[in-house]
Amino acid sequence: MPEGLRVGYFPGCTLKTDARDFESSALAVARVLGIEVAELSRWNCCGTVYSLDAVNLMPRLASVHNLIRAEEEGFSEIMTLCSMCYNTLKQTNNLFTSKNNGRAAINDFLCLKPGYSGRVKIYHFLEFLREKIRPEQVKSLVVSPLAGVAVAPYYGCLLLRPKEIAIDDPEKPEILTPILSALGAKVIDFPFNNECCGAYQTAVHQEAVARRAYRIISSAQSEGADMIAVSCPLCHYNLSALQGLVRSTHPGLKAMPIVYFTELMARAMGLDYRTEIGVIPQDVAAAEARLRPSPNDPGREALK
Amino acid sequence: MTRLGVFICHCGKNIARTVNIEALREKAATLPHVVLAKDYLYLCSKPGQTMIADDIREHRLDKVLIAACSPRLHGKTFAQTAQRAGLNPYLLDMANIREHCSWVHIDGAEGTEKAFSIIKGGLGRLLYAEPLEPFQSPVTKRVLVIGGGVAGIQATLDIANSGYEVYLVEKSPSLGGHMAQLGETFPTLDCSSCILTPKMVEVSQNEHVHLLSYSEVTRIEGNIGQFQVTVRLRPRYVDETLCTGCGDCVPTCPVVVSNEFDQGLGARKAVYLPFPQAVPAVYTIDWDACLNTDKLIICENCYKDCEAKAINFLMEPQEKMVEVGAVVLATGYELMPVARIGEYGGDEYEDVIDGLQFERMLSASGPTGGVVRRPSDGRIPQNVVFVQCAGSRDPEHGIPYCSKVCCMYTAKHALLYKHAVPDGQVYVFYIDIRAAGKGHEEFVQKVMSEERILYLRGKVSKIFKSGAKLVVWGADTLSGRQVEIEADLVVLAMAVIPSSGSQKLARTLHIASDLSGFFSEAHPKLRPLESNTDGIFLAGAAQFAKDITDTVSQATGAAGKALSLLANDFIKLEPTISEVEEGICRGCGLCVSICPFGAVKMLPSTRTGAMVAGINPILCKGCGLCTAGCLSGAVTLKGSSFKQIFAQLEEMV
Amino acid sequence: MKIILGNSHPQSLFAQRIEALSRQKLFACYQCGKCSSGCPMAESMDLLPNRVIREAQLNNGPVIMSCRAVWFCSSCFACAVRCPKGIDIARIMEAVRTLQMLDGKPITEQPFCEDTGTLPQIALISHFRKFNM
Amino acid sequence: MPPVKRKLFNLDQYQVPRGKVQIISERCKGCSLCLEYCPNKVLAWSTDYNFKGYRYPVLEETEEKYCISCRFCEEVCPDFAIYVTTEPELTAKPQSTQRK
Repeated sequence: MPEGLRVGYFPGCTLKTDARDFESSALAVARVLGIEVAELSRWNCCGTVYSLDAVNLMPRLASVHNLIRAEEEGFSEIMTLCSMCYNTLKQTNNLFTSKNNGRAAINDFLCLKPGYSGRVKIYHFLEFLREKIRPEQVKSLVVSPLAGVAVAPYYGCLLLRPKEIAIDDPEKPEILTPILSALGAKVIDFPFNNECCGAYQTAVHQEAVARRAYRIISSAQSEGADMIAVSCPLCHYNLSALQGLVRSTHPGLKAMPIVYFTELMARAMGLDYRTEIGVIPQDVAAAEARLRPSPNDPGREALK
Repeated sequence: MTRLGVFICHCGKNIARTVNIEALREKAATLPHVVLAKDYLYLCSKPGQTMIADDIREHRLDKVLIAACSPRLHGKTFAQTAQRAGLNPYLLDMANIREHCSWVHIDGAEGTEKAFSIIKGGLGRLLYAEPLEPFQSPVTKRVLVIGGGVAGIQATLDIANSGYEVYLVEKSPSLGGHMAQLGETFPTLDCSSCILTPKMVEVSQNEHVHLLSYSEVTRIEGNIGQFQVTVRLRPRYVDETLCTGCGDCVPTCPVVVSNEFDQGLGARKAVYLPFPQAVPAVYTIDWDACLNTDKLIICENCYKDCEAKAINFLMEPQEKMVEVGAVVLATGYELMPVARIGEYGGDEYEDVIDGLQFERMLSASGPTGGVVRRPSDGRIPQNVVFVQCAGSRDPEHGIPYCSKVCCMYTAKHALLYKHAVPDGQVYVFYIDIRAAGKGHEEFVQKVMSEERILYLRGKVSKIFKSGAKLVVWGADTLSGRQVEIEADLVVLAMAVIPSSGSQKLARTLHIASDLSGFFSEAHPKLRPLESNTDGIFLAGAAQFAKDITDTVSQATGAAGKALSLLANDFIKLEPTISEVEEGICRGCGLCVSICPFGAVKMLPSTRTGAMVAGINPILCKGCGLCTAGCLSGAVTLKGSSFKQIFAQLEEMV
Repeated sequence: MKIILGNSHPQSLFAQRIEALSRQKLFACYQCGKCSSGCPMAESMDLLPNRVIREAQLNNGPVIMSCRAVWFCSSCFACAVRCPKGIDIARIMEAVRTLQMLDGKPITEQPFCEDTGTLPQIALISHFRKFNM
Repeated sequence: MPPVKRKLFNLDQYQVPRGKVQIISERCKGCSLCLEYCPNKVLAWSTDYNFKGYRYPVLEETEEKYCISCRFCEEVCPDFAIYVTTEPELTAKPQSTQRK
């Protein structure tokens, strides 16, 4: 187990509420992998969605505040779990590392001297795992392999686009494959794994988002997936909570469990991570139903 | 006492706009040795040249400086003017006050000052210039053609039929190139192999042609008129002189692999003829596929079955030296691999194929016998989507240029598919239709209207598999709608890129290629058939993507260029090459290792017998590396001596 | 609707403003339509993304200022990563949204979905960000 | 050449020779040359022993692994313990082979 693997952690709003299972499972997994995850002592909203307005720098200030705090607390690397936080912080950080006059303007506005350096490296947990942890390490910790479970990793947009911040090939992402394989799962590649779920349109255009959810879920199903693994609380919500709405137009849609990839890791490693506020309990239940042991499969037995 | 003349060109407004010509002329007239300073609107014009020639005679000028454009543009023009006036052309020099000065300056005062210092430098250099005489070099009356596609074949035949010897070097086992793979050609629907194979046979039967197939050029030395070429003949493990082409070796060969000629859609044995009409009609053993290795002969089935005893497992690569006077480069193109486009499946989907693969299916001699089938299940596809500009016109991910032939061959593909499967549906995604050749627009229009083919104006964003079908996401920008098509087969008109060995060849031949990897022509308008190395000519898609018509035209043109060179017994070569002063050379040999052209050799001195450097004037290109490298200062580059260069620098600063 | 070109004043105000706000080269677009082909929200849009750019090139203010498509863009950047000319279309969408807001037009006529209470914070926060708050 | 691992359209038009390996087990001294050099790896060790006390080669053919009648085993066997008969009616449907 690697010594002294320490990383700053920026949780973001949803990880402390609706996505607490994501956080607790990730923290549990990090602990057994020997990663010291140190939450920033103060943090605020990441500032999502990254503003695309080239002129108005205001919407970036929330992100900058977090980056400054990370630097002040002595973190050279910070990690997020939420894809949106990753995307927003990383794009903001790029303002400071690329040749861009935004850097001076922001530092001036915040009366910062010498100003934020741009030197904090922003990781998504997946990227962190790929760079610092070998799949064999994950495999060695698995006590209940997900044998026979077909998991479709879903990446969505924010980890893959725009290309300056992509953690993987935007057209053929496979960063989750080695992890899920190490857990013993069958990894399902499906063409919608990099398609947008509709993101925040869920607040106003739920029908449109439900159409997206239907196509994504049905594509994964037709490729034989038992469940979809996600890395973003918003994707999780859109793909799971909108299944009811999807069924109003596509009554035949079979229930598809949506789980965070860290939940699968924690389960396979036999870690107890469940929080009191279980998110979308019906979904977890459905996922567990999928994992119900068959008489002749000891791997499944252990997953109970 | 030297009598210098300075002539300053206005170049219309090109120079005069930022350089005060009048002031410049007045200042130049005061410089030492200058007996005449004149200006003129266009010195390169006939009256301008006449004026210079008259002045040289009238004022008995010894040396002349032309302050005008780059010598790359008009160096030759004014050298001829000097010659006409009886002045050694190397005593006339040019000071570039256009590209180096007026074009890059906005401020008039600055421009004029800089122009003056350029003229001063030029005069300083000219002061030490010495008359030089071009030397004659004999022309070897043979031509090397590299590449055995239709361009190389055409150039070879044109030259050979004029009575000159041609060495034709082809990398693959057979002549024919991509044209041999095609089914029918646009816009006339001529059968491609029917019109090509007679030419291939003609090449093999022409007594002036030496066909070196399965071979590569590995080294080239020399200069225009005298190139020494090294060709590496790969062992085909079948003796070309003995093989009768009977094919008895094939049935018992136990190894089956995919055939490159069928673009990976068809099979062949390890011992093979790429296609039945191959020239030369001799078999080749693919040593990578054969069970035998250099150390171990495991299988002798073909050897045993060959009655002509042509099989020789011990064959080794051979090197052949060839001396030629000119080279025609016709190395052709290939298609960008589908793997480069991730959103189109990146070569993961069997039923997403490229244009050449579709050609092989359409070809009667292809792996499907001319029937269009899905590679995945062999069924005849009912919905076929063609995607144009796959990789082309995409500076972000692919290549920035238009591949030029895709609009036409896609229309042809659509037509031929409809002829084969009348009830099938065809959809063509395009951005613009570029059908600018003779009969091309009419062809596309005819295909659209008579075959009732739906052309959709939009670029496809994503292709993915859904069950046995392929889903194509496109748009029809004309109606402003997204389009989704469930297709059985998708044909990508992949970008045309230079053939894979062309960069290596460019380095071997010391010629330039452009950003996309195509060989650079000497001038885009006026010398499109010549490389920037004299005596090396370009033909076909090696220079840029082009169709068969243009390729054949260019090949004939390149052959004409080569022939006009061969019409001379001798050519004049520039005397601006290096020269060793034997008395100073201490024989260290550093220059031998520096010279990139192998022009320097250590030879015994004619006077003392000690080993000193000697320059081969044919090989020397006058680059000056040896002069800069020589520790004793024994090497001089004629026309750019140290005296001249230092004088120029001193005058300028 | 006929577009009168040549005497509009100022000549290309909208195009210039969109270019300034997005820092994208509007006239690099050759209208291949690849952005529209792969847009996940295009089904809900009144104008396809390539058409938004086209109208901007045409300096067609009224169409741009009343276009609702930009509010369906969820900034997934599928267009930007695939654009052959390297144009970040999502930024152009944002610029048009900003222009509409600056113009004081009712920003969005759609109400929030009924059960906002169950939405995760991130959905609300990121949605608000569209208004550049 | 495109790297797709496609099925080859005209594969069924090709045939490769198929041999029948004959092993005289009692002559074998287990030198393993035939196993080592068989290009299609159709030979395996026996589980029992011949009367000299050696394991000897046995045939282990599958759909993809079959004797291609190269007869190299015949050549390398120092004890004349193995030979191949080629039967004209025995031809195999070829698999497209990986390159070495």
